[in-house]
Amino acid sequence: MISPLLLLILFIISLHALIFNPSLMKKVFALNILNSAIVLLFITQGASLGSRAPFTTESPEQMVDPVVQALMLTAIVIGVCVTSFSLALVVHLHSRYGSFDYRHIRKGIANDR
Amino acid sequence: MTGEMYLLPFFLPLAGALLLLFSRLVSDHSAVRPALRATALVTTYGMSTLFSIGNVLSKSAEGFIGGYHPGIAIRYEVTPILSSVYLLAVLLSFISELYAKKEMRSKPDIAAVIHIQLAFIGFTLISRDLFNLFVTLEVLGITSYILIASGEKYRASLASISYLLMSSLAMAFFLLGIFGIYRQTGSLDLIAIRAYYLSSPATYSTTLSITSIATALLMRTAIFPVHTWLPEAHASAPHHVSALLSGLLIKIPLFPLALIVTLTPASVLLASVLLYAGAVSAILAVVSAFSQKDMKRLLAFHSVSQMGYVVASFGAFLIQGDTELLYVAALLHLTFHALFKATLFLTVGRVIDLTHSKDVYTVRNGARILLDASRSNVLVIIAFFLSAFSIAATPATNAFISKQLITDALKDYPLVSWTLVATGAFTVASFIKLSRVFFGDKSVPLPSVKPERKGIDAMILAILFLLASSVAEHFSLSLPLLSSFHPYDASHLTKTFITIAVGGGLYTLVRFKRVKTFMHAIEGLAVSLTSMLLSIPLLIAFLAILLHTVSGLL
Amino acid sequence: METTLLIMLIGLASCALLSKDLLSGIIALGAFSLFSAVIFLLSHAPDVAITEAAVGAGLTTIIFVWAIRHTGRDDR
Amino acid sequence: MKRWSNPAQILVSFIFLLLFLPLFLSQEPWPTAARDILAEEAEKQTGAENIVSAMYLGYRAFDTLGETIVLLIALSGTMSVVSLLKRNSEDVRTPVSLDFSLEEEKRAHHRLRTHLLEVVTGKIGPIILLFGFYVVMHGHLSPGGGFQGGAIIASGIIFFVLGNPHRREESEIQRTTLHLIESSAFLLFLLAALVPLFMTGEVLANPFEAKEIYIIALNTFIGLKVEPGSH
Repeated sequence: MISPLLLLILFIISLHALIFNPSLMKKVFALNILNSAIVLLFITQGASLGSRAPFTTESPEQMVDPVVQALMLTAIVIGVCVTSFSLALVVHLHSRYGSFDYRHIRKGIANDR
Repeated sequence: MTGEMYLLPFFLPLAGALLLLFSRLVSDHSAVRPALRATALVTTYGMSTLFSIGNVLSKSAEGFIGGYHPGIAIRYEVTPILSSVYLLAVLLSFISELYAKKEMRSKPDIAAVIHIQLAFIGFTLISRDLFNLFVTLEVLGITSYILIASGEKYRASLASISYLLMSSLAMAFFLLGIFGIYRQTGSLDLIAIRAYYLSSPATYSTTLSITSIATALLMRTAIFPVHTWLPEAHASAPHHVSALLSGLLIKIPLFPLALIVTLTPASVLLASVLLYAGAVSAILAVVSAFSQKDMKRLLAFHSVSQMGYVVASFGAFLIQGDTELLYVAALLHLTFHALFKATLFLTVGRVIDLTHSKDVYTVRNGARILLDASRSNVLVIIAFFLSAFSIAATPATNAFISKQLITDALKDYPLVSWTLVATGAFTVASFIKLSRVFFGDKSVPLPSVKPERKGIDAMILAILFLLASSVAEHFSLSLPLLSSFHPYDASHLTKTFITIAVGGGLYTLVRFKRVKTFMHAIEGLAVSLTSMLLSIPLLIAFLAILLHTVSGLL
Repeated sequence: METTLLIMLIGLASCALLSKDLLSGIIALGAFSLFSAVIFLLSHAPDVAITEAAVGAGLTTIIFVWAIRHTGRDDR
Repeated sequence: MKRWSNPAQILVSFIFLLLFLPLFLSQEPWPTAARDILAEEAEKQTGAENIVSAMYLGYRAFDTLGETIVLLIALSGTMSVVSLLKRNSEDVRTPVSLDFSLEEEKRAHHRLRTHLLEVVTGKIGPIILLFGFYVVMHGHLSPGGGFQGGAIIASGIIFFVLGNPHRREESEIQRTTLHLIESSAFLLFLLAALVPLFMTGEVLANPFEAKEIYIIALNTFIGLKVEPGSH
């Protein structure tokens, strides 16, 4: 009961930073944490079924849910890929405008035109 | 065809992408490189067209990928309609790649991204599995971020990362929605989930999960109020990418959306939200489009507006359930919009490249500049005007049919129907505005342009459009479903001419100072990244509370 | 045990999101991944744990450090 | 001081917290249907004792295909943006080891640190590589698999590169090799997906008698795919 609540708090903290922090770098951080919060939610909740890792054994009724684990493997990898591409873009923008603040970057782009 | 041979056309573009990736290993001047490229094009476009035509002609097929156990494996379904949409995708990707063939030759990676995107458009269409949809949508997302940023402009990079952040936030909620649905139903298979919800009461968590998923898809379709990423992204991308994204990619999430909407017990409510959101989106976006100075932003806002038509009729179809007419209307408009919007972006892109300006108020004499550059550009000019007439829905064009069909079919919802007619008038006005770019005073000296040798693309482009356009119109009128529909009778024609006249009137209104300041105010509206990102959780929460309270009252 | 780890995660996340120095933010993120890997292990998900440790704590940190090498570590 | 967290914004986040509360705190029992089927059939159908591997590379291998493709295109996208950066800045030919140290740490008196790094990475690198290969090959029996093993092998290689401060990036040769490995891995994975289509009529089905061969093969291909991808 307590752990989903904590995960919700984690989720909301990162959502808050993602939306309201003007720094693009911090937005990428927040995106990373947001994804981890959801992955943690899946795994901890899926573990409520039992007390054994998902390997073929004699007592299948004690096994945790293997489905969510397989899904989360994919989700983690996709999250990393998105992070790496967004970082490349952030670095690219920073190299021109010297700032992570999207308002500053947007002003710079308006001036360039 | 047997078994999963149905899936073959969707895998072929991956093989094409693979060939392009291998071509990076060959040195730039070797003859192997063009050969590999040609093989890739044939594999992706030629062979998948052939196999898709086979799919269109045969019956629907469904099954589980790998033939594994139902309930765990990934369900897919190939229907003739989905295969035709895939054929459209093949055509548009081909045009887009051809248009930028010089760039594609020097950057095989980017070309490979287009091929991969095509394959995953197919997978998104046929997938009937919640998590698999998440994966395919992520692939479509990441390909579009890369394509938008491939223009190497800083403006495009900012647009790309804004879209990336907004879409990743939406996908995070999508994943949360999967969590909600999986923990209730224990399944990821959409058919099984629907069966489950038919027999059990919906809780607030159910509604929240479904609206989270629906919002992520709405965001990709660019429907008000989560359309805010689109204008900047599609305006700053390279022209062929704008054509591909605006013409094709924003339409693909509609198909999974239809599946998601029908999951919920409150599907009628969610579908009505689609209906009205579509109408609001159509009118608001067209007013913004009319106010734009940047030609590509003007076109991008029109994409939002035209998607409004499609989504409104999709919504009405989902409300009524059995009215095939609305579905056909939506599909026809979707197809026609894909064709003419791609053509518009490419032809306007040609003008922008030659004049080095995107300002719709200062660029003039576009037609003469184009002809100076190359005689064959006369086809570009023809293609532009044909598509402009199409989007304005003048008689004898393809979108005339689909727009009349949509407004007719929506006659049960007079408010929506009239909003769409008003949208039509504004569309006419803004295309009069855009067409001015091609005319001008003969006495004004032209900027000198280098003669170019792009004649063959222009020809292919124009011919493809002409063919597609006339075939489409002819084909749509011969559908048995539309036998009782007569677009060329007196009432339809009167309505059209009044719309066009009002549109012309609207255009002349621009002379007034008040209207001008108003338009400037709209053009200057810039949506901050914060409000873009905030709109997603707000929309989810709004929809969830709305659906939950209203369905509780019923 | 899990609760303690989760509270630490919240602390690390706030630390990463609030710090003005990006390098300490990145280190906090790396530690965040490592602790989540421990939680996965406690939740009987060894595969996810090994992935999170290799990818989240390893590769992501490397990518982030590479990025701030190009931009400087001030969050301006 | 921090203009981005004023009371109104915190209120908005708090409202979201309340709105999403029911979804996180739902008390329904976790569904068991899929687990029971898997516990019964997974090893028979795929030959993998590790049921997560059976899911990841058997039942839901199609998701994995999507995932590897995300990896492929994210890598090439990142590379193309990064190449723009290199064109703009002058310090193109810095040793890789300096790529991972910050500006002020490039100075000469940090030499001792680099030396330490050299010794440690030189000793640990081979062990990491060996462990990586083990994880790839045993993915069907124990935790881990192609992706994880590939990432571990990649870290091992990064260790080697870090430990060798004198080596300059022979970028052209290196890039071609990377492209070769990457493209071949993609080819093999695609073949693994499509060959069963012609053998058994199903995409991504397991065509072998000894089922685990297919899983090991897929694991290896993904490992190959990930390994260059992580540079």
